[in-house]
Amino acid sequence: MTKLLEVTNITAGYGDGPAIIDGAHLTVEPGKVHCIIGPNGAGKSTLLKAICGMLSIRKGDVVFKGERLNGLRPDQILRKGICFVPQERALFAKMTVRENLRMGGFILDDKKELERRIEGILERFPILRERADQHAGTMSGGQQQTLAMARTLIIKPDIVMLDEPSLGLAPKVVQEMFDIMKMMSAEGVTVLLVEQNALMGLKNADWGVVLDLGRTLFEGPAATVLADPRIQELYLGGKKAA
Amino acid sequence: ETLKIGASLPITGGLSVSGEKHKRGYELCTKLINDAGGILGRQVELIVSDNRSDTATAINQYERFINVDKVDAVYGTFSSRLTFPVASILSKYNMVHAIPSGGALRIYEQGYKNLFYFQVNAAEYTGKDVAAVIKQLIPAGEAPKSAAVVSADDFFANAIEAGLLGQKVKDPATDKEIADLAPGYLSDAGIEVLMQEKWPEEGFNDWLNLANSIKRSGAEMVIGLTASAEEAVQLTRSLKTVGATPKLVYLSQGAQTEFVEGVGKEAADGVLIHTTWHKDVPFDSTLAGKPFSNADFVKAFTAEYNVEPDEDSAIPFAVCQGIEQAILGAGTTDNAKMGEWLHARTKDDPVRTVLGRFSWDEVGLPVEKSHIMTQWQNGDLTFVYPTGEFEGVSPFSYPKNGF
Amino acid sequence: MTVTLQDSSASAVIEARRTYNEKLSRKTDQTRATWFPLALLALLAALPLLQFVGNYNYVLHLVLFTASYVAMASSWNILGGFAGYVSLGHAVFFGVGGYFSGMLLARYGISTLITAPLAGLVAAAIGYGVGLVTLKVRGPSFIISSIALLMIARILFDNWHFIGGANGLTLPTNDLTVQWAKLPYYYAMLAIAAFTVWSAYKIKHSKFGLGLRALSKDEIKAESAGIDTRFYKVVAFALSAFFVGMAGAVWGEYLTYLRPNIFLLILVSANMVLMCILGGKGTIAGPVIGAILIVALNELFVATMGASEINILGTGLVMAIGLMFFPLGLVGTLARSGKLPRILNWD
Amino acid sequence: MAEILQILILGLALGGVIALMGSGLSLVFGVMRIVNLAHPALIIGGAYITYLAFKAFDIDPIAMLPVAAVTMAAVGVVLYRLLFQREARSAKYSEMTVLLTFALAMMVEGLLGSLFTNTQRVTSPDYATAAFFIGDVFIPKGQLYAGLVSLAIIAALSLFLKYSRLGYAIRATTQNREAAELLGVNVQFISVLAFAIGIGLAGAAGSLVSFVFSFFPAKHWEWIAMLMSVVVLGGMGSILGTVVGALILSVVAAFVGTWIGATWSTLTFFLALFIILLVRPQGLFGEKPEMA
Amino acid sequence: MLEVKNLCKHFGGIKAVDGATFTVEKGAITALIGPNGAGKTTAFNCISRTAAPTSGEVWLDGERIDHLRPHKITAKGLSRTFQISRNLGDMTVIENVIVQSRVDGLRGLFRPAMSREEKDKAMSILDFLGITRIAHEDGHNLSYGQKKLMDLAALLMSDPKIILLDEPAGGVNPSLMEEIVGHIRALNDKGLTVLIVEHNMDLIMRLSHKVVVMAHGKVICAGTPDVVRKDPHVLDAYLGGVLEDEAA
Ligand SMILES: Nc1ncnc2c1ncn2[C@@H]1O[C@H](COP(=O)(O)OP(=O)(O)OP(=O)(O)O)[C@@H](O)[C@H]1O
Ligand SMILES: Nc1ncnc2c1ncn2[C@@H]1O[C@H](COP(=O)(O)OP(=O)(O)OP(=O)(O)O)[C@@H](O)[C@H]1O
Ligand SMILES: [Mg+2]
Ligand SMILES: [Mg+2]
Repeated sequence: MTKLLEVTNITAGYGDGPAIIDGAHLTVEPGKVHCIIGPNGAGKSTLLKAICGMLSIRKGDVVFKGERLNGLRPDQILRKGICFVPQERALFAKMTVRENLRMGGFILDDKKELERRIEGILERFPILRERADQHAGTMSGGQQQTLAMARTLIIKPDIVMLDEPSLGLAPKVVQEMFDIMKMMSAEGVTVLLVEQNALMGLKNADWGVVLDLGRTLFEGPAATVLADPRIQELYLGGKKAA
Repeated sequence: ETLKIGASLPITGGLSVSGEKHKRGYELCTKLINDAGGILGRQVELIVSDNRSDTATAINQYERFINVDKVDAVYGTFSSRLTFPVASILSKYNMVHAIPSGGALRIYEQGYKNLFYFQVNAAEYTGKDVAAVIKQLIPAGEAPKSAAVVSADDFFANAIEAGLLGQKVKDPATDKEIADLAPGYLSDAGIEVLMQEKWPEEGFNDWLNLANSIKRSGAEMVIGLTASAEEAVQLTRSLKTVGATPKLVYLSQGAQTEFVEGVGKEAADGVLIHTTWHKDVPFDSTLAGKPFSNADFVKAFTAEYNVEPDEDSAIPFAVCQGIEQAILGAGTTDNAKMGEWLHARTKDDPVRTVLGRFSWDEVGLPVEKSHIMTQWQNGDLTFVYPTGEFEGVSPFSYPKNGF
Repeated sequence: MTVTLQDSSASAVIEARRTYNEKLSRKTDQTRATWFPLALLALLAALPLLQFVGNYNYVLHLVLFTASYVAMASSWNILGGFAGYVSLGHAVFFGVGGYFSGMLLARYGISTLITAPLAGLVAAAIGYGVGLVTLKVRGPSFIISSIALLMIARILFDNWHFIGGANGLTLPTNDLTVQWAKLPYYYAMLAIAAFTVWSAYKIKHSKFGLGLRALSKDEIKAESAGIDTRFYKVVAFALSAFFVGMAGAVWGEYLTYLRPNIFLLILVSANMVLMCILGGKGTIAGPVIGAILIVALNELFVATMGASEINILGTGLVMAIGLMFFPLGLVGTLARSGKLPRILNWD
Repeated sequence: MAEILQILILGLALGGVIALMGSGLSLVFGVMRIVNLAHPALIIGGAYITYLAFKAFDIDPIAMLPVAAVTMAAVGVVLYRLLFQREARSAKYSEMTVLLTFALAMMVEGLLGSLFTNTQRVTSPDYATAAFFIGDVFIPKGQLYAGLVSLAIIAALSLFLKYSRLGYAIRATTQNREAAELLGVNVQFISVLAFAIGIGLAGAAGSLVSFVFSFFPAKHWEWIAMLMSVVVLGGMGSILGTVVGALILSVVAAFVGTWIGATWSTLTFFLALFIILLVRPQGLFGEKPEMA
Repeated sequence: MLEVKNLCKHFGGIKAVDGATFTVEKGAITALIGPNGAGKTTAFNCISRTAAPTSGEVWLDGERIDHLRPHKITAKGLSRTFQISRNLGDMTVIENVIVQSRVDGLRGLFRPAMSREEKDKAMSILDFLGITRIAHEDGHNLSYGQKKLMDLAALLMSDPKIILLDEPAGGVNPSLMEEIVGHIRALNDKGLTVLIVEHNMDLIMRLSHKVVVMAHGKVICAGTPDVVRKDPHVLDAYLGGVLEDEAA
């Protein structure tokens, strides 16, 4: 089994504060959908931030395609092929939708190709075409989420890391979102997502990870995770799932 | 044990150009005194503090000199605006207050007994000498008949203006009248004021507009009561740019070398400026008990600093001479005794400085001195008035031939 | 303790979560030292006894000067520190206070020590009015509007002949001997400073203060939390003008001289801001410590370097270094990293 | 009529220079959220560079402009690295920088003061005090050239920001530093670049100012409030706004100065600021704030 | 209790809310649902007056409130949360919570900021939401979900009569959400009126008494959950057949 990204026992925190994650590990295999779940404040977002270079890693290693990523800046890590959409969406509020998409392809040098891809995105998401000249900051919560997601499709990275992609999306759109994710993984883009909509997330994933207490508590095929009664009780809103 | 003398000066900030020169004047004088063995056998230690052109700081620093440094005497600071408040604190401590710059009448009308002004007269009376130049040096019939008076909203400039226009001088605190200068020196000289304008002390940039208004007023004489050499340069350059053609230009500042440098020789040509001092005037004085002429001063200054002095250095030099003579005369650094000695000076037994002879009336203004009227001619500052008193007076050039 | 899901029950995880939370939770620092400022005050009140054994006028002057800035910086803190509106125009209220009481003194002979509270009220009223206009904008725009306020006041005062215009006016001096002349102002200023610090403390720990802190972060959120932001802000502005006005009143008579360019100076405002920030914006001890530091620093520069441009350079340098290494001010930064000496925690 | 035209011309001429002085301020705020109170002090720095060259080698001030701009830009790089880099991520960035730049202004003033003393300086190329006379009306050459050069620089800069890839990156970094970083922008480089451009503009303005106004190190205090008013009137961060604001205010100030009194002409700037805060707080070209 | 009549909010050409009319009955839990960009958040903004409506009326307890400033509306007992949490940095979580408690009159302004009772109450709310450990943490340094929970805590602090929740479940762990649902229901039993925006259909269906569906700024359907879930328009525009999936 080849590993695309391997995170071993890392420790990270904010500034000189306490270590928020301490001993988290994670294995990412190419072409699959991975879903991380865990309670609020467990350190899921922190883990993703540490991988993409927004936080410095105090201990442990992040190895991507056999290369250590520790200490690189986010823009360098992006160029290596890891793309991250944070939970706060990271849009440019005072730029239009189209300009946001254009920024999404900032690392592409070919201008024509960029415009073509943007066209493709607008094709796929009619709501974005409709609002192409609206400032991103004035869009509704769900529209912004759609934009943030769509932006990652412009460059075709090896891994996309999505922090709660279904947040604030209407049920119908959530389904579409997961379909897109599946399609991406079919195209060879590996997906790593964090979900509080855990049922939905795990159902659409191949691999499940439970992160709690700043550590990885469990790792396994998504179906196994879904079936575990303790996990159901602790993280999936137990009663109903049972 | 050294004899300490303190001076707070505006080395930085808006008044820094003159402040820096004052410092040189004090320093040179101190050095010469020390080279000659000091005062009363004691070496003089000069303590200069930068008050950043800020009044509160200036007051502070004089208190510091007196209470912490325990100075034996002080030198005054530069500009009326700083001198005014400093006067109050020095009076409280009964220190002899030798004032290099602080000509506004209001300073002397507060009843302080320790003031000694080291220039010609209160600024309000400056216009007298301007009027004299017009009346005496210009052939009758050719004199300018109208004037535009523009001035900085500054203590000193306002004072000159009050004299020229014949205004009342009042103490705003109590509304008491200090002097009534009517009808004013301009109307004395038969000049009608066509335009009058003030610009703020800080942050004024609109010189071209001002110059344009002056030009449009059609006045034959321009009176520019600038508070600093900088303003004099700006005003003159603007008058040149707009192509004004007055017959006569009088400025209250601009005797400094920076003035010609800033405006160029032609533009400066014919500009009339009053000063207290000129390098060619054959004043004789004493320093360290020995004769020391004005020419000696120019020589010593040039040797020390590689530039010729102007009045901003000569005046403080004179202040230093005055204090030296007061200490020697009183035989002590007791400021009360020094004050008595200074007050006892007369026309025949004066303080002798590079600015000439000084004796004072009871409020501290010098008696019987007149300004030296200077004129830029060909890049040199020549003196043109008073005509009878000294050698080397140049002929007055009139009318001004454009800029 | 390691818990893995493979071999433990759900309740064990919940138990482990509790310990994990315990480890991460942050404790509050509750060791306030109110005795220290009180002791300091007592000490300073006794200081003039020194006059019996020598001339310590300059020391008194320095304390008085520092006290005036303690009052002003603490007062500024109400608007700038609590409500987050940085004003570089507070010198206006210094001037208003100084001139209001000063003119009463000049014309009617009533000492500013009596009229100072009145001067404070006048300053507060003006602050209230100005606040209604300028508090509509925040951030840099507000800062600039406050500079403009200062400039406007300066131009108006410069041209108002009734109060002496740009030339200013002198006030009568009191009849005390040099030895004791400073004392009335010394005690007055000390009292004003103490009163201001106490008020700032009270305000910070009130509902009002909490509201100010809330609106300093997010006005929309504060509004929807039920805070009348407009009213809070304007009142904060008025309060923070009040104490500055009082200080100005006493300062004017102490100097015996009123002039727009003594009072209406951006450097006066900048000093308040700097002291507050350097000491710790939004804290109680911060402005006090900041004022002491800056005055001391200034003295040091004057004493060691005398007159020079190096002086300005040095002040700027110290300020920059202070800001870079103590971005929350001395008190704020030390408190955040848990290294604040106990005696400096007055909050 | 000629009088009105004349005043208008003088106002516009001055406005052009003020526009350039203000645009660097506006740019640095617009893209960096730094309220650079040291901007006028750095302008004076640029003026000194020009002055030295004029004095020593008789080099024309306008010809010196690129040199002054590049030198000051280099200074900007150093300043950014020393002062602002570590603050860039802090939440109170904008406010902190006001004070940091205040400190910087003092340092620059002190440094220039020790190097050049506080004597006033001015460069005097021939055109500085010459004018074109058209009948009754004149156009001062110095101001005219300075104004034209200013507008050309500002136009070039605006185009750069709007259309170039670096311009995009600069704007994106301003709005959301983290997001830009995640999309592959080297935000540190971009920040340094933007700051350097801003300070470079100060250098350029310095060259022009050197023959339009006289200057000495402490002079910058006089300019700060005026430039700030212009920037706020135009809308913080909008360069177009700054230009329009500068021109409008200078013209109005010229009329006030002539017809009401020179004392009141500076008041125009500040009064206008208050009025704009009352009726349109975001400035002429600024973005609307969140809550109505 | 709350009546929205013909509410419109236009941004230039975009009609975010376009003549929406609905009512919220006293003591009921009403849900407001609709596709992304339907205008739900904007409607909330207009009701709580953090944005000014273009036209239309909002009535609370028989009193028109659409011209009042936000704090006045809050004082009348209407509190809301924000979809994207707005929290106050540099203030601890407990301060963030207590700032929401009521202040009465001018004298109340100068009462101590945090009384004993308020602190105890705040701590018990935090405890219930499982976030006591961050009580003294800076409001900025929270995870997304923690911010949402803090908002909720603040809301509960002010003892409102009616609360408007904008996606309270978004980003909150399902297990915790179960408990929160229980709590909201308990409060509702005690008479609290609730208006809730959510995309979690399962939660809506279980919790609400009445559902209002918005699309393109208009109310397209309103009724009991069962009626709404069968409405073809709703299925088409919003649900996209998700519920059938789950039922299967
Ligand atoms: N900027 C920050 N500074 C300091 N601490 C932080 C910061 N952001 C988050 N934390 C702390 O880190 C912990 C983990 O946060 P993180 O955002 O990783 O949680 P999460 O698992 O993503 O939770 P959620 O599901 O709510 O998004 C939290 O307890 C939070 O208090
Ligand atoms: N300030 C604004 N300027 C322009 N358009 C805006 C503005 N605010 C909102 N809109 C538009 O109004 C519409 C309604 O937005 P709103 O946020 O109310 O939707 P919503 O129903 O809450 O959606 P979601 O479920 O995605 O949160 C959207 O199309 C949005 O783009
Ligand atoms: Mg998260
Ligand atoms: Mg919404």
